[in-house]
Amino acid sequence: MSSASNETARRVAMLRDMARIRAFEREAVAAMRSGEAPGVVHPSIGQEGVAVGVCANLRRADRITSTHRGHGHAIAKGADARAMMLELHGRAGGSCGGKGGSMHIADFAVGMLGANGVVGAGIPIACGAAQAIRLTKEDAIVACFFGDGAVNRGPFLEGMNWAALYRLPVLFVCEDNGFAAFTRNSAVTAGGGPAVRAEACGVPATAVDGEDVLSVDAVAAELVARIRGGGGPQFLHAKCYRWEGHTGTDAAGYRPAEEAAAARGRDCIRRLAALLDPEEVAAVEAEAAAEMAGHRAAAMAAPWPDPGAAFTDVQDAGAPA
Amino acid sequence: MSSASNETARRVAMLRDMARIRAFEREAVAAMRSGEAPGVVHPSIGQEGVAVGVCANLRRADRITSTHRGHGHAIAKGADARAMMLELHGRAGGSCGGKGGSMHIADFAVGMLGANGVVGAGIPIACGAAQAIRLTKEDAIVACFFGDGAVNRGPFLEGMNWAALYRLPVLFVCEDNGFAAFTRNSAVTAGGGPAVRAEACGVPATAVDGEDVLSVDAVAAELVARIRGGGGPQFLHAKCYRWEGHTGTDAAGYRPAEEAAAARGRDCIRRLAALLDPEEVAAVEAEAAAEMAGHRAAAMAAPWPDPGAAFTDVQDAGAPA
Amino acid sequence: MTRMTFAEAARRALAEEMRRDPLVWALGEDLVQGGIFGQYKGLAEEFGTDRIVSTPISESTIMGAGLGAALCGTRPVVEMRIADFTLCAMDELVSQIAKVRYMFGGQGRAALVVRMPQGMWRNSAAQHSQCLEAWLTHIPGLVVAAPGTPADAAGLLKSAVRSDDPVVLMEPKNLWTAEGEVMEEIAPIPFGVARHAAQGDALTVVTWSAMVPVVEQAARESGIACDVFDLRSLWPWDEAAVIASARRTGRLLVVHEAVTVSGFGAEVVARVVEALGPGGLRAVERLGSPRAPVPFSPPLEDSIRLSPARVADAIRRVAAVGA
Amino acid sequence: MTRMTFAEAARRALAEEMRRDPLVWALGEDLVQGGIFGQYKGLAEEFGTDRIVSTPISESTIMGAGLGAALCGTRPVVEMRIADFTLCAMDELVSQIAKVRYMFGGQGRAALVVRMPQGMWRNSAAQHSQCLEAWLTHIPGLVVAAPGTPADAAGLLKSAVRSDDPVVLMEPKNLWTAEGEVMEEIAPIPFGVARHAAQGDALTVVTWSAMVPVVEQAARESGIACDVFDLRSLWPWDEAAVIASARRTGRLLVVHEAVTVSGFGAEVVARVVEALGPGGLRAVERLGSPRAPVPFSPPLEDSIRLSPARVADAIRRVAAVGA
Ligand SMILES: Cc1ncc(C[n+]2csc(CCOP(=O)(O)OP(=O)(O)O)c2C)c(N)n1
Ligand SMILES: Cc1ncc(C[n+]2csc(CCOP(=O)(O)OP(=O)(O)O)c2C)c(N)n1
Ligand SMILES: [Mg+2]
Ligand SMILES: [Mg+2]
Repeated sequence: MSSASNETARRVAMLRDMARIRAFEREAVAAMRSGEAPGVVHPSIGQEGVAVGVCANLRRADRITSTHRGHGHAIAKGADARAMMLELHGRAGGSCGGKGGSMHIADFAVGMLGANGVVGAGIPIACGAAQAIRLTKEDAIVACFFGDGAVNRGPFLEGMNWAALYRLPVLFVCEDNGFAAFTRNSAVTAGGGPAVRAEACGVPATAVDGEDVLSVDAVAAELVARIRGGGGPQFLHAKCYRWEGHTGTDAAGYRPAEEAAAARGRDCIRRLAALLDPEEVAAVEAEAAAEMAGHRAAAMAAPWPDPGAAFTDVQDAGAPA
Repeated sequence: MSSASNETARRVAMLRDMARIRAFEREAVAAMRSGEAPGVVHPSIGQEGVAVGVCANLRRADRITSTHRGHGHAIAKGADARAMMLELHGRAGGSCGGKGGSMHIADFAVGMLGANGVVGAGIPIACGAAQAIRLTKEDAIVACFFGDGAVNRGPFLEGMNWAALYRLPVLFVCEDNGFAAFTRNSAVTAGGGPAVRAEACGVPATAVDGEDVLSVDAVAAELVARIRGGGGPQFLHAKCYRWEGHTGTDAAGYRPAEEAAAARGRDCIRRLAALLDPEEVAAVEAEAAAEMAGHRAAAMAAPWPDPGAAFTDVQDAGAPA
Repeated sequence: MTRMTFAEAARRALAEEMRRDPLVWALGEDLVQGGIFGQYKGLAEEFGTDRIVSTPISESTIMGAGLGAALCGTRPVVEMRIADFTLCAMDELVSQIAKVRYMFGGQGRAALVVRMPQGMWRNSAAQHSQCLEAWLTHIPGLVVAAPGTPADAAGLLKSAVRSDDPVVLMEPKNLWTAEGEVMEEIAPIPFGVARHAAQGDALTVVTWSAMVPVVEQAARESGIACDVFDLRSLWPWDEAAVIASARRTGRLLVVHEAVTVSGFGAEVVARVVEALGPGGLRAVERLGSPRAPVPFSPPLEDSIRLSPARVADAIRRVAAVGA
Repeated sequence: MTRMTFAEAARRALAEEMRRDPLVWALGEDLVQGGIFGQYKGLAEEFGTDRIVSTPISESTIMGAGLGAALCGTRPVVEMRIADFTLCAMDELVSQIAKVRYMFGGQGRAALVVRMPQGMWRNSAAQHSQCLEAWLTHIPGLVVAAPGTPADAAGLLKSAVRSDDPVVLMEPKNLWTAEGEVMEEIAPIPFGVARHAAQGDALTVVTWSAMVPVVEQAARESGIACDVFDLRSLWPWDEAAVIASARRTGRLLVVHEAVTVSGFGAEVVARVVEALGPGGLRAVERLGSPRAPVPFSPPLEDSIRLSPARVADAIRRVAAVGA
């Protein structure tokens, strides 16, 4: 293949992943709203470019840690979307056998070390994963996703210092969607922001337009190359916007509707689509929609887990009777 | 008084406090080594200039939070040194009735809100104290002392952001003595250091030679004035050196003896003394030594607390029977 | 009496306390927006954002700042959002707040309230469903309250705000929208006094928090004459009432949502057995969660959830021993 | 058999495990310097600073990095310095480490060891003396071990390192310098098997950790024929041995350094009473610390410390009930 067609193929692949994430989350939110899916879903709709642009530069052996808003990271890293959909429906065959749900999806087979219900908790875990990779001389890196709210939690500082100190192969990705739950994050964050904080701890930082997947891809490529080359950790500050509410049922009344509307106008999917063959785009989107609708139908049809599964996989010694 | 004699008086007062701290800690270390004082003592010998230079700019209504290495802060803030000595001997009449010991000395009467056995724990407490002061419209500020090791703990980041966000009247004082227990702190700290981290979170930082009390005094005066003027928090990064081991019995074999010897050559007390009348200096030092020897003797002669005191001041509702 | 939700009762109680005492204020994430259960709704409008403070996601500092603010004479209400996040602030709660008064020989007091809604709610899974009340009863210095009705939510909150001790208030997440009768004038409810929720001679049933309505229903449906105590506060707890009842009935059942192993039910059982001597009882049982994390999927959650039917079975089982 | 200190026994066990398995490594503050009790002495020299890692004062990350490293196939030994500092890393231990295997449906396991030396030692006062083992027994997913002798320190450490479960190892600070006999070849000691430290028919005494030598001495000096169990691990714990003994003696005394209220002694008592029925026992007592923080001053510490004399009194008291 020529490099131009290579590049096109890469773009189509990224479009596909973004479309798949969006379709997945549209289904997930609908399922949550209708009550088909129990619990809570945190959609990353509008932010797909960050997950996809970063993960386009990762290999299967690389690991990621994720957040409560983690469907996109998982899908972009190659996780089994059908198993994910079953998981958030709480069904047998789900990624975690129905034990985790949307906030705890993991897919170790592709290096997805888990979503996390605790803000910032993935940061120390990513540091340790990288330390293990170093110790075992694996050829892999770790990408650690977190939100702008996480930069106000202590583990953020600890993890930045830690990764810089041990020069660990970690790409920190701050998805700055402007909000921490119902609070505009700038209203509770002082100083120069996430990137400045990371640099203060010795992690070089780069800002990127997270709503432009090609920019994310390009910058991530560069940072990942530095990390693989032994350059130590890097920090990617990706500006984006959370189109939906904090959860699938939050109407987000705490912010002007125009703001969200403006963000919809910067849609990472449409921006990439504009560079591609419209027919191909339509096909990719239709395929993604069909795939995820199929997964949702499969989830609804899937059996519930055996109630006894509530007692397994706790621990070996001293397991519940 | 002329401004020159004012200045001399201020210097003598600072010399006195430094000499008193040193004499106090010499006695405390000796008492720990001999077994007269139970538990552990963390001497701040060599670092007195920081505590004294800062507290010279505080008023009685101002508050301080302190650390495991807190005798100096307490004495400089005007705490009752006799009660402190009794406290670290575990005697009745001690600052905390013998319940706290060296690591938990407090003297609320002079705004000393307590030493702390947990690295970094004073930072959030100082933020809250300042918030209360704001709420009650008290005319006071808070000085928050901590070591260079504390800048690697999460609460450091949280507290800096918090104080900057709410523009709280807090002076953060990082006593950078180069070591965190037995580890050279630079070996576990990445990036540009404490001041850079504070600034990244929105707290303006100023560096000072902590072994020169006049510099500390001058800079603290400036920062305190800004804080009292409503300018929000300030950060003072004071370089110094821990002459002794981490505790009174640590021989500090993990560092070259010359390094400590060099620091002794930069003695904050001698440097100030050199600017003062030698006779007055000698008198101040002799008085300080006598005072603290007296306190130690008083402590040894003081009664032990009533054993029943172990059960009091726990709580009102549900107190131990 | 007015019928209202648990959240509304708690909201009113706090509003009244804030009106009464200008030193009372609250801090936590999203408080200006009303809190995630609506328990702070409208308070920022009434009291301003200096007294209803929306904070960064900084649990250590939310808790630690609460302490500092208490030491300087204000009465903070520290909102942890959910109890699980208190795990991010345990040093501040356990090594600082609980100990300052004692360590400093009584010089300072941590007169504050720490609110931590807890327990299972809407399939929140392992990290958002924990019940850790037993932990806090183990920590000297802390008062631990766990209301199970709207009226108690309001009355205990008032006592918590007025207490000079640090009070941990564990509201059951699952009951925020439950309704109940609340007095027009909300009176503080003293700590250590159980609510005698049902009277009977067959056995003594002790419970608290989210299990209160479950146990009440089970007791009604069991057909057994139960002496039911809603402890309301776990430290101090109403040992006298429970021991007197158990002495009379000779049978003790403790029901809680938390994991049974090392749960507070163990303390209740041990204390009653010590007080009466083992010979003073004919039957003892604890009913709680298995020692497993809380799973997400509804049928899995159901396999660990204590339903009225399961509690009624236990009631009948205990009542039957030696009868 | 060789006589050696607790610290030396633990040090040897870890060194042997690190020789056996290159995936074993340790992280914590001041480890390269040998750890604060000398339990890592010489290990950095032998294994290098990639496997004996001195860390910043970042407890959350020490713990959380341990988890990440375990999920990527290594076997970290996470050193917390003292148990109290685990309070700075509770989210990582309780909401992450203990739950990952379950939450992720068995995909990953936190095969790691968390060491947290605990208890009173040299008048360390309230923030450096806590015993929190009961907390951890309440948390599904965790194995909890609490050795009381050098031999058990070594054997349990080996089991902890080899376990695929996360194991919390609570070493008694006060016993690091205590000496005991240790086998030339240190064998792993399985969890859940108590050491039958003394045999007798008058009463069953259950203890662990720092109270082991205290109880052993008290049992000898009491003049009573005690059946003494050193549990060694608290989850799982040797219910079978204790229940069988209590069935025989009809009397149960549990002794621990931790606060009595909601301590693990409550669980032991509750479990035995449930298993035997209250009628199966004649006397039950728990002996622990009062619900007060640990004070600094020696006479104050002594008023809460369990001495052999106080334990012997309790032994005689329990033995006398109904005798
Ligand atoms: C330690 C902790 N505190 C609070 C919460 C509740 N919470 C869940 S998501 C969230 C907002 C997180 O904001 P951000 O990190 O920006 O991520 P986003 O939701 O925007 O993706 C909060 C406060 C939590 N899960 N963990
Ligand atoms: C959270 C916590 N971790 C570890 C310790 C043990 N510790 C006590 S002092 C100390 C070193 C602190 O270094 P620094 O902050 O620089 O203060 P310095 O001792 O130099 O005054 C350590 C690690 C502690 N007290 N608290
Ligand atoms: Mg955000
Ligand atoms: Mg230092």
